[in-house]
Amino acid sequence: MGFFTDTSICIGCKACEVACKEWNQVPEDGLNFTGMSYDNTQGLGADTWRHVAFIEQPRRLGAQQVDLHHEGDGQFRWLMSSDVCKHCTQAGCLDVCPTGALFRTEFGTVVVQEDVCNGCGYCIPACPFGVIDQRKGDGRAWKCTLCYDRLKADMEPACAKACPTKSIQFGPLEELRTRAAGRVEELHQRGVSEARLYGHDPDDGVGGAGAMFLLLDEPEVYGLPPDPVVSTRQLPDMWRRAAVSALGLAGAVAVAFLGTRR
Amino acid sequence: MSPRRETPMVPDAEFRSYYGLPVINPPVWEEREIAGYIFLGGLAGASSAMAAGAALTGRPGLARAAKLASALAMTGSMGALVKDLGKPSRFYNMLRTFKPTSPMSVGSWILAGFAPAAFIAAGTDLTGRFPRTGTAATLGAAVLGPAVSTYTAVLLADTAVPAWREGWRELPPLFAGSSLAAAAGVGLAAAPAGQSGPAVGMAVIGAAVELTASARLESATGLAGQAYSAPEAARLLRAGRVLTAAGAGGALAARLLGSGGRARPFRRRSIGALSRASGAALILASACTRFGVFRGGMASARDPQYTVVPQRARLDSGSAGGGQAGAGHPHVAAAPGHAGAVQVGE
Amino acid sequence: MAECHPVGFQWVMEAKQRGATIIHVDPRFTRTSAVADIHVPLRAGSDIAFLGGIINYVIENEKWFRDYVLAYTNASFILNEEYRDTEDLDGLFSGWDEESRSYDQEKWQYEGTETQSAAGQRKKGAENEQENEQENGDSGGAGSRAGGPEGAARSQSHGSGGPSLRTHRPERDDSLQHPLCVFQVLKRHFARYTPEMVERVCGVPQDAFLRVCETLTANSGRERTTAFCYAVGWTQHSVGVQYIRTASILQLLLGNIGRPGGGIMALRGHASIQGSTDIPTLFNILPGYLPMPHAGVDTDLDTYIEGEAAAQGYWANMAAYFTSLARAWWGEAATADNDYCFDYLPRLTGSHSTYETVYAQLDGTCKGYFIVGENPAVGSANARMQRLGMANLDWLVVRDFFPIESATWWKDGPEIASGELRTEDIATEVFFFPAAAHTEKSGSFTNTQRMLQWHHQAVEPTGAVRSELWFYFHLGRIIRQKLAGSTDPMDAPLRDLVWDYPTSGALAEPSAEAVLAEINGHDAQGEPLSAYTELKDDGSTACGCWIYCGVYAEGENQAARRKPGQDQSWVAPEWGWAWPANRRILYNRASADPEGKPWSERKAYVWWDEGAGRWTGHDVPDFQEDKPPWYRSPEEARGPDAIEGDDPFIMQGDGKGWLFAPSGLADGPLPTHYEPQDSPVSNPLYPQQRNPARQIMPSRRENLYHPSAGEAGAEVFPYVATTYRLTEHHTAGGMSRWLPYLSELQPEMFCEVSPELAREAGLEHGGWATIISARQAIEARVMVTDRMAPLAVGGRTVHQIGLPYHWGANGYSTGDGANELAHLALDPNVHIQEVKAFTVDIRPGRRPDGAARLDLLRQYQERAGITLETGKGRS
Amino acid sequence: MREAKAVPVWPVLRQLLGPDRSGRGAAARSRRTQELQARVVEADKVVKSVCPYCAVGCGQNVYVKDGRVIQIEGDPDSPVSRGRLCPKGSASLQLTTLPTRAQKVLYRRPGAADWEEIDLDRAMDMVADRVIRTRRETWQWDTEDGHRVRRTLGIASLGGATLDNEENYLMKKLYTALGAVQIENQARI
Repeated sequence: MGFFTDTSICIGCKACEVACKEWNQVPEDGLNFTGMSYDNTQGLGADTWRHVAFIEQPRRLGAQQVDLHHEGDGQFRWLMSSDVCKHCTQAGCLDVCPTGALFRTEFGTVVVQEDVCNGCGYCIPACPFGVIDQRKGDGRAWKCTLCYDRLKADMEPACAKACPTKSIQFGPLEELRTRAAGRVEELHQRGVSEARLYGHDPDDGVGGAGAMFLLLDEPEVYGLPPDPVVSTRQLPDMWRRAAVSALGLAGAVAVAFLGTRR
Repeated sequence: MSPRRETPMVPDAEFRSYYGLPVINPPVWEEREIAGYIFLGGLAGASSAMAAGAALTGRPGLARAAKLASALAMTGSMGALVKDLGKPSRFYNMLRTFKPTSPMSVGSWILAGFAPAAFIAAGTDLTGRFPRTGTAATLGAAVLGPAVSTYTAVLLADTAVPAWREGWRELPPLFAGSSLAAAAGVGLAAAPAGQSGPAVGMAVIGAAVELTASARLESATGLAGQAYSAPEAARLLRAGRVLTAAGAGGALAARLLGSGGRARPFRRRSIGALSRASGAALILASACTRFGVFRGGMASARDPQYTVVPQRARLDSGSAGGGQAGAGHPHVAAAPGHAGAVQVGE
Repeated sequence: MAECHPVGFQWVMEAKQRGATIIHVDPRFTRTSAVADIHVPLRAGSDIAFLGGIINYVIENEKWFRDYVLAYTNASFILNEEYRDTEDLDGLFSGWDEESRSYDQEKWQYEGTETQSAAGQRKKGAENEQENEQENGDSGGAGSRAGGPEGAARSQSHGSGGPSLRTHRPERDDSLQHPLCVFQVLKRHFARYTPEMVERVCGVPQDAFLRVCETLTANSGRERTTAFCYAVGWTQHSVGVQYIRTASILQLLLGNIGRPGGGIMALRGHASIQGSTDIPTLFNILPGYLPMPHAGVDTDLDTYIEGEAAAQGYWANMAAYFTSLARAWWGEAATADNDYCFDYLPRLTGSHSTYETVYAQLDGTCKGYFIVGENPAVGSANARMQRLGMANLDWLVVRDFFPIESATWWKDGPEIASGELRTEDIATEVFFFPAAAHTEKSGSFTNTQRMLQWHHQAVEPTGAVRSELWFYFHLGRIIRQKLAGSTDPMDAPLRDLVWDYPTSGALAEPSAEAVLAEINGHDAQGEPLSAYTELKDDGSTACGCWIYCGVYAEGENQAARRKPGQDQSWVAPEWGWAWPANRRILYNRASADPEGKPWSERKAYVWWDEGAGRWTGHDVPDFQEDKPPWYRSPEEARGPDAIEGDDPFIMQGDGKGWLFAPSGLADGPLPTHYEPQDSPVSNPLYPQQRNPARQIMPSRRENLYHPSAGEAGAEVFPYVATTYRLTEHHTAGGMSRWLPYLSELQPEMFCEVSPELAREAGLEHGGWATIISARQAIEARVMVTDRMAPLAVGGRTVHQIGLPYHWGANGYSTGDGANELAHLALDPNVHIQEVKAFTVDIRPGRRPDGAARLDLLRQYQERAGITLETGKGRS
Repeated sequence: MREAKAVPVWPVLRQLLGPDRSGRGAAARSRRTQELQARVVEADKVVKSVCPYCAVGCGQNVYVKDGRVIQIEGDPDSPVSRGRLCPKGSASLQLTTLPTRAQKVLYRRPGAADWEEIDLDRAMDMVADRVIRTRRETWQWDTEDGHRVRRTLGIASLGGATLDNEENYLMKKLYTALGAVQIENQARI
């Protein structure tokens, strides 16, 4: 199960952010006027499991008719997108967690067990999307659970339920992929040629994400990595390299001792 | 992207990002604890190997110094590790699962074997009791020691931190060399003069490997390597290189000077001092290198360009880590298989 | 709409996905614009010119829906030849009286008709107090009986009806050629609203304007309908009611009223703001839009009914509505012999609106004040004046969730900081009562679609938290107890009051259902009524609000009905209950053609079922169920019988949608573009700069107006400011600024400016700015954004500043309040303030604090040469 | 959950003995995770309600356990909102259950620098006295020119748009009986 976030119909209301916090009892994390358009949340973290990005661009959106009379052609668009944990098929955070606090649920999602996490912090840099983070004053790592408890009760995640325009959709990934592809097709026909999917491809660097997006610009514009690859994909090579190095170290010691006259 | 004109946050750059914010969340690790842990762990691991060598070749003084250093370093490193946990009281959860996919888990299990061995080896040596147990522990620690020294390279590389991740080939030899040199430093600094001979060899080999790997780390890792040029990292890495070279050179010089046989007492004392100073330099060098690597990684995590530019280049060259993006991106159709992912940053 | 009503906006997004075109006209590029197909920025305060331009386009290009307009509007009615238009009188209509600054609406009449009120009572009021239902978009032809006695606020009773006509049928010319027929007058009136003029007034380029015209007209007619939505910003102008009128005219011309997918939707901002108008906590009306009586006019029940009731349509039954209300309030004490306690009603002597009340506080007349779930120290225009008024009270009662600014101004208000007031000198006793939340009480909200929905109590309130129902019931009980022995006639209305609601539980909470049952009404046997048509004027029925009659039909709480939407038709008639009579679309008879057949299959809604001999369809027909389309009323017909079979607008005396309002509006029968009270632009349309009939308040230093364009000193306040809401907050913040989850999303007061204005004024993105009017200086963080665009208006550049108005000094997220800057120049019909367009200056940096803040204010006032008389002239 | 009892406590053993060899799935689950359930499942009742913010009138389900509201979310049955809520509506839980919500009656004496807490009953009595006093002091039977008005201009009220219809009804009824006319609410503003 997972999310499809269609940013072309996101109105940036942030209902997802609040609904998430209310359900999961995530702490408020500071009053900061950032000047980043209407985004005063800034990014995902331990206390932000849904984050709505706001991007102001002097560009045209599809066939939208806008003339804001600025110098230049007056074209303008305001992109909004609700970001969330990707619940990767190959999840870096899950792979590197030494305690088993992170685990893959029966729904295919990736969840931190707050009663297990010892706050080692390894999952944080292991996430190529910058999702999981450490909660200050608590020390443990927190992130979106895709409302694991709600899924158990056959309820949809709080954010998807609240979303007024159904920009956030929840369902079986296969179904969402089909819907997402259809939506891109539709937008292309309507002249929104910049519509593209992100995180939908099971062959991508994280084996496909449990949260896919329809974006209207390059992923990095939204703060998403353009081509994320789970770090553990290279782990066997890394281990080999480390083993060779360790053997080298042992060998060097041996050589040093054997080669040294008393 | 940012609203144009008015926002000073995003300068006109050749890459795009979200208000210049990092894409990944930078590690929350404290530098002193984690870089210190890696340094001390490396030192402990290589020292245990040296201890076994010394024990097997009848250099009790060197062996004792190495064992003690290993045990002390292990104490420090474990302390640092526990201290850095967000929930230290749950340290025991490190052995809750065994996960080959997690370098930290693998490391924990290695440490679970290594640390007792190192402590027993040092304890039996000091007390002179249970010598056979001591020998077994010494050998056991020696077997695990090199892994303790190098697994931390994987620990760092197996993240999304560009400078570490892209340095996955260089970091293990770097850490191995650096550990080797540090342990050699212990031998040079703390062992009786007559027994420290092998340490010189270790110092020279270690230094050579470390210097080579360090150079490659910055040059062969593409844009990510530039993060190591960030002032806070570069200063330490440079110090590490200088100290490594000096330490190894000094040790070699002392060795060569001292090899003349009957030197006069003054000269002998000077050579001894040079040797000990070289040892100290090597230890310090190892610390500088690890802290420098740590800082380079942090710098690369904080600046989105290190994440975005290589990935974007990969996409644009059609060698994406997997099928990326979707309709509207012509290169998607040509997305190659997974293998491409390994060749990042070249 | 996406900003303020995100969940309602789901339907817009769904329509868009099905191919609908979304046009967003707004000074700012908002979240709504982001997903609209077309966004048109215009100058705040110029909407009548924009809409008027479309009306002109529709007429010039023959885009109007001829069959609909001819049959259902007053287009063919012929006006009295005394009528003169703004075209003839340089921006004034006939009937203008310079001395009283008001209109004699008799000069706007249909030929051959006379207005209803007795001539003897019709002095031209010194103040213009005609009322409309404010913020009203639900009912097409809002208006009231013409004229008014001196100083008396006329009712908004016909907010759901219209002024009535004595004469049965006005003269008409179905060829629409008569020079004085409404259509020709309309055409002439709007002829100067050309695309060029729209560009000059609104700053909207002609191609953008024409794109809107073409899209709109292409999507209106038999097969298609277009809806207008406005969040109530349209009402907050000195010509607010005329904004709505302009949209009404346009929608009538296009045939978009009374039809599915059409209409003018007022997207109101409070859970029960519609309910609090229907069952009003408003000075000028009684429940169901019955007018409050006026001193010296409504001397007894008969005069009152005769003066206010209509001869034709459903307002003709007003006596039944009033009598039933009186029986609900005073029970057995209300008898035919005592005019059903008509004399128990207090009388009005002019406007007693919230803004006049502030003046009454300042002059010491008003001594006690209840504030319940409202925060005037932040939310009302010229908020400083609100606080100064409160500081002059004997006692103040505030009921809210948190200690809002209106409760604590005496110790931490800006006037304490500036030294204007000293806490120890303020003699006001203040009571703060914690209020219950919707989860802690049962009751009904009436949403913006006129639908009542019941919310059930979930938990008991804790501590001293109580519902308003509890508070007012027990307050009334205690007062009645204390006065039980009184024989003073002034206490008779209290002694006789029916005040016996059952209570339950440890807290003795009164039964909200019992109150709803009283609102619904019952017959002589105590049986619940099921429709307002059952109400009698003989005292045999009691009903607390006639338009809500039926909400408790058969003793069932209809507002609590919750048949899932997915289990019923798309109209969902079995969810909640909409007044009147559970109709979801008003005037839906207009969805069928004069013969009773749907205009098109696509747009079928209600229709005449020939076989069954009755109206039927998806909704409850808003028409007498068995009145056939061909019904013609006899000459002597009165009341509903006077409405003919093809008169869809059954609450109007003539059954027609009014393109031209022959009476009921204080400021003209047709909408006219006038500049806002404070404006940097000279009115390009007429020499008349501002709405001549706008309500100007008596002179006070706290409420100075700015010089207008062309007057000396106008350049001191060169920028247009407009206030608005953000998605993340709620009005004056009492329900949002205290919540961490909402506060963190918009943590500080900010102002939105264009990069061009930022350059001109030296503002730095993320820095601070001070915004100054003659009323107050406030500070805000600066958001420099392309979403704000400078406009080219009449050869000059007009910069606009966006100001969210949620903040105040208390709460979790704090900041200065935008409404501090606003003045009190009100719409003359509904007394609503003009906060959507006024002028300010802006400069970089934080505002000074303490006395220096007042000094800054004085400097500006002096520089602009402002006196007590500035801005008060007719023009 | 019954199965959980059969498996070893130490996840490493679960890894060795069970299908989840890598320790990334079932083997890693804690007991708490096994037993975790959505808090609404344990609710004693679900109360039908309506969002208190704007006038769209979105349906809400209020979940109650042990006499406390534990969750508020959209009512999917509502043809108005179809279960959806905006950020404000979604914050209804915080609005109604925030610990900082006022719980006590506060009273400020004339000239006093701060509040004092007073008893609810006493406050009601005091307010009633003030209403009666001010009404007497400011009562008007007639205007100066002799028109009957039967009213007081000494007492005003503001508010109602956030309240229930029933509350507005009692307010208007009581105020009118008291002879107060300056009764207003947000609809004017």
